[in-house]
Amino acid sequence: MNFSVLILEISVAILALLLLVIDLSMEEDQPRRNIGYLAACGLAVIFFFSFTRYGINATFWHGMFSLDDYAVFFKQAFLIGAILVILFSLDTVDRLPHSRAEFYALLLFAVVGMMVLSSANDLITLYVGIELMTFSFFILVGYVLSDTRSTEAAIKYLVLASAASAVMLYGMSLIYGLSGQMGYAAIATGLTASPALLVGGALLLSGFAFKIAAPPFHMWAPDVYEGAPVPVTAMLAMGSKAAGFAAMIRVFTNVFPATGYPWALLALLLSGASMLVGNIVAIPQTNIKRMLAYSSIAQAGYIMTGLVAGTAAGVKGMMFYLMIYVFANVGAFGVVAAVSKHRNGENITDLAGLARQAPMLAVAMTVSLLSMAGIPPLAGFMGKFFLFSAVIDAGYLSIAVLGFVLSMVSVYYYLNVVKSMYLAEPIDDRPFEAGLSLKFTVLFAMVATVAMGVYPGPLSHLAEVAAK
Amino acid sequence: MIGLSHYLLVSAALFGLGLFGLLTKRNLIAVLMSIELMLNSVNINLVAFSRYTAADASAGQVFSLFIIAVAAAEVAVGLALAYAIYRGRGTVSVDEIDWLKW
Amino acid sequence: MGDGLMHTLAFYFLAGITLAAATGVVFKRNLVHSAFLLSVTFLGVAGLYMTLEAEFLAAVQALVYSGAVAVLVVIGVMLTHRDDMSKSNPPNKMVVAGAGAALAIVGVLVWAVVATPWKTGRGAVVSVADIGRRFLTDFAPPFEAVALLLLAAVIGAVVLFKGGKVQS
Amino acid sequence: MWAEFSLTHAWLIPLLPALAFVLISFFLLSSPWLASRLAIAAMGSSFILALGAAAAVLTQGITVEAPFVMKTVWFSMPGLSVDMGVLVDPIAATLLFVVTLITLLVLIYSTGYMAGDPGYCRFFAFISLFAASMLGLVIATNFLQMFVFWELVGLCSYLLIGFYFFKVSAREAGKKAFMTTRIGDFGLLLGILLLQITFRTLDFAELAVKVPAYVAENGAASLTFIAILIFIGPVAKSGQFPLHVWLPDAMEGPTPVSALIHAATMVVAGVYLIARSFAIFSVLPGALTVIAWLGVFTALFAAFIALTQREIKRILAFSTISQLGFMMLALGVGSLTSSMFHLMTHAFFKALLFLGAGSVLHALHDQADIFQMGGLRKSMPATCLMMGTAVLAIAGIPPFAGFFSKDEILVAAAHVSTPIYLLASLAAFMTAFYMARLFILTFLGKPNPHNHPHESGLAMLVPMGVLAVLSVVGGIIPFAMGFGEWVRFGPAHHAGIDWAVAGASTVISLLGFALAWYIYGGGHTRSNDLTIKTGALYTWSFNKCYVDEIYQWFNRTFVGGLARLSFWIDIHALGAVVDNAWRGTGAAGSEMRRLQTGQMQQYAAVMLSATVVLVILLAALTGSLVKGGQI
Amino acid sequence: MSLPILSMILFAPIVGVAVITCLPQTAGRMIKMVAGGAMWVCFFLASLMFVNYDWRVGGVQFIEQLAWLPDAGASYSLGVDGISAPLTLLMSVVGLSGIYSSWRIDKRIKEYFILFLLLVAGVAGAFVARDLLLFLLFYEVVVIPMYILIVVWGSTKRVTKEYAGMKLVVYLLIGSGFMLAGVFMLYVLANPAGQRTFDMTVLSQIGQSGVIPAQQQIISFFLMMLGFATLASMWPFHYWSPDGHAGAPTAVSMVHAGLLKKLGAYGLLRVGLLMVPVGFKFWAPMMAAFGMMSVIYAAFICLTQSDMKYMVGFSSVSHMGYIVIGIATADVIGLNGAVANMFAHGIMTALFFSMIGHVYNTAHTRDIKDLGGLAHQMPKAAVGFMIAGMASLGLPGLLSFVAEFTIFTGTFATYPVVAVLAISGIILTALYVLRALADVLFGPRLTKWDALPDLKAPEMVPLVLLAAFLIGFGMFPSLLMNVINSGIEPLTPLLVKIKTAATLCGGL
Repeated sequence: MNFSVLILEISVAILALLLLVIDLSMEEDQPRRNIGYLAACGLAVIFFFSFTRYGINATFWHGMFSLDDYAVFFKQAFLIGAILVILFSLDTVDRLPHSRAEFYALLLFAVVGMMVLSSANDLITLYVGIELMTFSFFILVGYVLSDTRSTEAAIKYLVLASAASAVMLYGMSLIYGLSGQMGYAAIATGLTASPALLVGGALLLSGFAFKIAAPPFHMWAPDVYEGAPVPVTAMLAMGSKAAGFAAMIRVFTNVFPATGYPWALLALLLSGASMLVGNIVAIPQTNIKRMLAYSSIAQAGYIMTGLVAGTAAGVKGMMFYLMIYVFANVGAFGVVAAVSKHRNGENITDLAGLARQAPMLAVAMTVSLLSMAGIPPLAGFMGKFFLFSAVIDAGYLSIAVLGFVLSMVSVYYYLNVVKSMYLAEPIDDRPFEAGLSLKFTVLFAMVATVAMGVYPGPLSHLAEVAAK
Repeated sequence: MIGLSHYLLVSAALFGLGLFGLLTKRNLIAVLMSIELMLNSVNINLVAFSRYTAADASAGQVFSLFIIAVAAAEVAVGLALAYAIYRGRGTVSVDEIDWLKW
Repeated sequence: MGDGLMHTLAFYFLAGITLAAATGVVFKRNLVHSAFLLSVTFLGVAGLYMTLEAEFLAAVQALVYSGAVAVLVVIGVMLTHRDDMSKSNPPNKMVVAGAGAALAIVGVLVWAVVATPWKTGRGAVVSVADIGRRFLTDFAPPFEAVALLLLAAVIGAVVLFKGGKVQS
Repeated sequence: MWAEFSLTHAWLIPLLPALAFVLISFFLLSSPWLASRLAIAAMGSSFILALGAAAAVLTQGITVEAPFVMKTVWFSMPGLSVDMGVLVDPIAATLLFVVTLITLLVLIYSTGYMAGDPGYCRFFAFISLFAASMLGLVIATNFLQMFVFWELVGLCSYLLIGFYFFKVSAREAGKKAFMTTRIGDFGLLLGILLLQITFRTLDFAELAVKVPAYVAENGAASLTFIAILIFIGPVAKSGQFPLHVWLPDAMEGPTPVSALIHAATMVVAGVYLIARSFAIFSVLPGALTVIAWLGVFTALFAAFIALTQREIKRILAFSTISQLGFMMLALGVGSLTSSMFHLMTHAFFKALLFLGAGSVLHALHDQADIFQMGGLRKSMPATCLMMGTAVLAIAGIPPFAGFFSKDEILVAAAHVSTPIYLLASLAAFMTAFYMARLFILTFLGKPNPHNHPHESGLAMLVPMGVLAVLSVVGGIIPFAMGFGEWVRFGPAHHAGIDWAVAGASTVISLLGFALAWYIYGGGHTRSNDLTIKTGALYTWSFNKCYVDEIYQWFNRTFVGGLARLSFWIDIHALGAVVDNAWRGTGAAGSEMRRLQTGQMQQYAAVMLSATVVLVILLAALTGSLVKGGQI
Repeated sequence: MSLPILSMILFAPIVGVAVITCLPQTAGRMIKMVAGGAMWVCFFLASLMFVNYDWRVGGVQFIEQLAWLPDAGASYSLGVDGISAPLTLLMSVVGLSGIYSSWRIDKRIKEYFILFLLLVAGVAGAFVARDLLLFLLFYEVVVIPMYILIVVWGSTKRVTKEYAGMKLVVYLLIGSGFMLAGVFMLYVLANPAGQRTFDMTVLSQIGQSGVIPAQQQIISFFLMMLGFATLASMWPFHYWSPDGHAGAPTAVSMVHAGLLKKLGAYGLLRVGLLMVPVGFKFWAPMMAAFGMMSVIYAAFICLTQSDMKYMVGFSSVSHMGYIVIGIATADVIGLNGAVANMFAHGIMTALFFSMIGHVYNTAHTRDIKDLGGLAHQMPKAAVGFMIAGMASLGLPGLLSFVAEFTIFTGTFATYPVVAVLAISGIILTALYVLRALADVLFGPRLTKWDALPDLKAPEMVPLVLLAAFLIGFGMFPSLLMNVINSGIEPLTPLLVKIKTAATLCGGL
């Protein structure tokens, strides 16, 4: 037993508990900004500390919970995402009528769940990790009780996620029944071909497809993204998705390869469906969060091509893409958070004239959206390069062509946002207010997006090491 | 002689009933109850496998315990949310919870 | 319960109760009835655990589910429905579609169960000590995670209820 | 010494006027006196150099077979090397002399004619540019160089026709000229390209060697095709039927321009091109036949139209077309000498005719209808005298210049084909008739009381005088000096007169004069009778055989139709596909969006159904594997 | 030469952007001067580069190389050869002219010049890149600034500027989506994993060595062609272009027609022909036929247009057809002509748009039917129009003629039918150009235009600069052609191989 393997998760959990304790010592109506800063700083410390975890490759108790480079990379993605989201959510949280410190704590719980997921090497840990993350999100999504849309989103998320969990659990039970084991490595040796494996695998895949919102398992995502508070949506879009991928890659590369299960084909179908549905339905959207929800469905489609390739290069591409997607996402949602706070609206038209009132935010939004679309020299282009060259290398040219073309189609709806920001007249003359930390976050995300597009070397190298 | 398959079939039937409830009940609380049925069917599976086939028998029961714990928490949160929406809209009818769409 | 006949009878009895009660949960139009039948279902499942020699689990099932969860459900029912209970749990418009989907899933699951050549045999007897040991050894990470999960659920429930108070 | 210098510096001949153009257009646009003097000085220097070059040709034994060549690479790449250079041989020397001389005279004339025009400097700049281009064309060593300057003279022609750009008619005429010659250029360019592909060179000297060899080896069929393509260029440039339509309209330009470009120099470029590449044409009898027949047809056709035209410059324009037909005909019957000879004499007398017409128009304030003139001999005696000389020259009355050149053409034609000879003689008759008609109606008879003519100034009369002298002696002197010894293709052309042909043509011309006098000498009554009696024939002639109308109809219907069709396709077919695909994508998005009903149970149903589908799909995919014991 | 001249060319506009970003929005004149200054520097450096390019030696010169993304085999590698050196010069000339053609911009000046300089920098980077990934990076980057420039500063005529801009973006980007797939396919097929590289020289060698099977090359080239030919506005992928021109502000039209389309043709040549020659051979006859369609079809459409920008827009489609044909010949002469025409047409069309822009900025219409007799009011602009028009119809003495003649010569040997039909385009070109010149410049003086100013000092820059290049290179084409040929001639063995290899698809 090796608790040092858990040190990152434990640190985050302790940090969360610390926040709760400090909250108890504060007056009810005192602002909780400091708690937010504390959470961000704590996470930052943990983030920097996590660099020392590379190259350890240790497991907790005979391979049940694995801290390899792969896991560390994902944990870092969650941590950096959480730091940035916390920083830009300070203003949003301050406007909550109650339980502001708990917001940060729950966010950290969700991060712990994701981190557990990325290390999960057995079905039980996988399940519990998913549920820890999902539970935190149930509450976070429904956090704004004054807005029943938020509650509605939470209920939808709860019901559908539970149903998906049930389906996934049924699949897990079948796999357990066939192999008699819970650990991935043991399962892989114990599996035999049978209808139960087929059904179990399909149910498991459905569960993952739900988490990464791949059509037709995506239908919860737009509603939930729209209803949730902006920072939560951001965290859902990147963290929940990335964690889903982290777990999925591990399951599909560790459990199934030897069985001849045609998972590349399934991934291909899901990937194609995600790209198509995400990009096409995003076109007519008017609510920016909803548009971003569909966009994130499309992003998941691109990322899944790495799974189609199924090679180390493909996995590397996925990891690279997920990391840069964090920054693009933070940039976009950060601006949405600012606009939502300032103008009380989340429609694309509410961004009108942003380029004149807050040019920095407009540029950041543009850069983030274009990065998602894969326009060079932004990071998204490099991400697509790694993904699609891997998938072409594996012999699936068609999905790469589809991906490239649809990602260019996506420019259409991204540019509609850009057009609104640059062309339309501002809807009011009030000077645009945005918190310093939000501006910093957004700027940081933008710089990171550009930097990783222009000089992707280090991150690419890191992802490559982690993918092995 | 009752064997593994019997339990598995009961479990499948229970899963199907739960699923039917999930899809067709109009009351949110009934929907939550249906989900519990589905989770129970999974538990039956796990315990049955642990009893009849598993090399790692205790893992199945451990898993079941985790599921029970999570399910209990889920009901708590689910009811809290149901109450919240009831407060906001005066209804827990699932088909009226459709403000978010398109 | 080693005896074959006793086992068989117990199984059919418990399975029958479980499924019948579950059917009631799904089809009853009175939500309170459904809630009570749910409790019965849980007990039936607990019985099934007994027949599978998982006594600890059966106890937990009876206590947590049948006790705590069902009671919680009833509280929920009471909180949200204050008027006529007899029509509190109607089906929606997609009964047929729902039945189709459910049957399709059941069909698939039954196929998986029936068509698979399960390796049947006698698994090791699981004692409570085994379970406890595993919680503290290889499943310690999920065990701790679930602790956090419960904490989160508590916070969540508190937040969601408290928020209402501040509102009202 | 001077001749030697001129020859080795022959590249200066086009360069000096080009320099004048640059200087005028950059620095002297607002100093008319300097601009005109600069242009004249440059042109004068060129003229002296051209004279020197001609002298060098005569004294240094430069012949058609052994020309003086100087060239440099213009641009090159593997398989395509194009030179720019100077080629001086007797043919080129003749042209250099003619072009520089007439340009110089026209420039001097223009200082009087254009005085006070707001575009005075521009005019001199353009004329200089034209001279540079024309001279560059003359000394071209290869087809491409010739084509380059060919196009540039076309540009100058366009600019000068449209010189009065504020007049819609001038603007349209310039456009038409450019367009029509463009069609010719299309053929010429194709021909040049085919030559380049076939022989890997465009150099005249090299082609002269390669072409006969090629014909000997492969036959003449493909080369005849090429030659006819090349001939399309001259057809347009030299106003041959059916691409002659631009030339009459080109008279919208200032009259000196008409004299210089549209009578004496540029329009003969086509003739010159054929002459220059005669080594190719001479071995292709098929092509020559086409040229001869088209030439004689054009000569007749244009003369027929000229019979009834009323505007003085228009008559001269059709006359020019007709005379160009003669030159083509001469080439077609294989007599390069007579063609070049006629080219030279024609330049003299036609330039004189135009300058004379300019003088008249100047005096009458642009009253162009000859029926509104009359009796000008009294008020403009000098002009009348010189015009008379030119009329005699063009009609081919001995011993004027036209007699010798036209006679040689007719002789050559008679040698080759009697029908051509007869038709050519008919054209000569008509020439005499319409020129006499012009002269009679303009200068003889009663003065029109509405006109207040006055004689032109010296600046205009002196150049005309020089040309008049040349119209008289320009035929006999070269004839006596043995023009054919130098300017020839193949064996030397012996200088002599076939008295039968000469006599016949003189008689024919005199008959033409007589008929004109009969009809127009006694007032307007007889001519009106004639109009009525000839009816349809007159209408056809007067309306220029409706060639313009046919073109317009073709342009409107076919070109315009295709254009509109293409645009329609662009918007409604190609464009519609794209727009609809795009709109369809958006609509698909909107439709798919509707599936998102907000009902979570429907979402769940979709998810679970999808799971089932996934299982079925998997089962189907892996069916064989399952049976084989391995998924 | 140790001076990193290509990087300096590339970064001159970017430094300009950086400086402008720091200036206040109100310092309009200062911003314009900084932008102009940046482009002057760029222009001088590019001229210096062009003059110092040793065409006798040929090959890639001014090489710069820095590690960039070793994992993927990509490096920051710059260099120019005989093909890209003239195009780099073209970029600087058109870019500089564009700045001065924008002198009358008075709305949101700062953003305008930032975006414009970014656009130019993108083009510059694509031309000087020797690394395929770097090339793609710059290739793609140009579209977005273009979009914003169109929707904010553009004009709405037959279609709205929003529609035009979006159509342009979607068309170009979807095309480039296909192209990226094709290029990455090449990248993947060329080398086994681990040894992959984006070095253009290496990829060309591999592509020409026959390592990549024919079938794959055909697919790869097809995908690339969809992208490059769309950018080069080859029929039937040209639909974005005329509307894009019409909607765009002057300088953007100049860059769009003068540079971006050349970028497409350059890609066809540099990536398509050199790296997947077998695929190229397979598709070349179709490209030639489509190129011919571009020439004829667009020229016919020009006859119907009364908006001058549409006319020149379609005319640039028509002229790009010549370039596509020239490339499709895969012949030393044809390729020389194609590259020369890229340069020539770039300059010519920029001049045309610059003049149209001046008329539009002052008269607020560019409808041929409304205008007339402008030679009275703006003689200098009329000269510009004339030079551009004459270059457009291929008048000798201007560079376009040399280029077109060379293309025709090359085409005639390979695709005679295409050549004849394409050459007939010169008649149609003359028809519409002369019509436009006549109707706009000539004719009676219209008093309603009496107030229109002629070109003033800064606006003379495009006219003088562009005309100087058109005429200078037109009279002394060797200056340009030698450089181009030094890039094309070394390809002879490859071209011979392409020609003599077993026929894949019947020639036209």
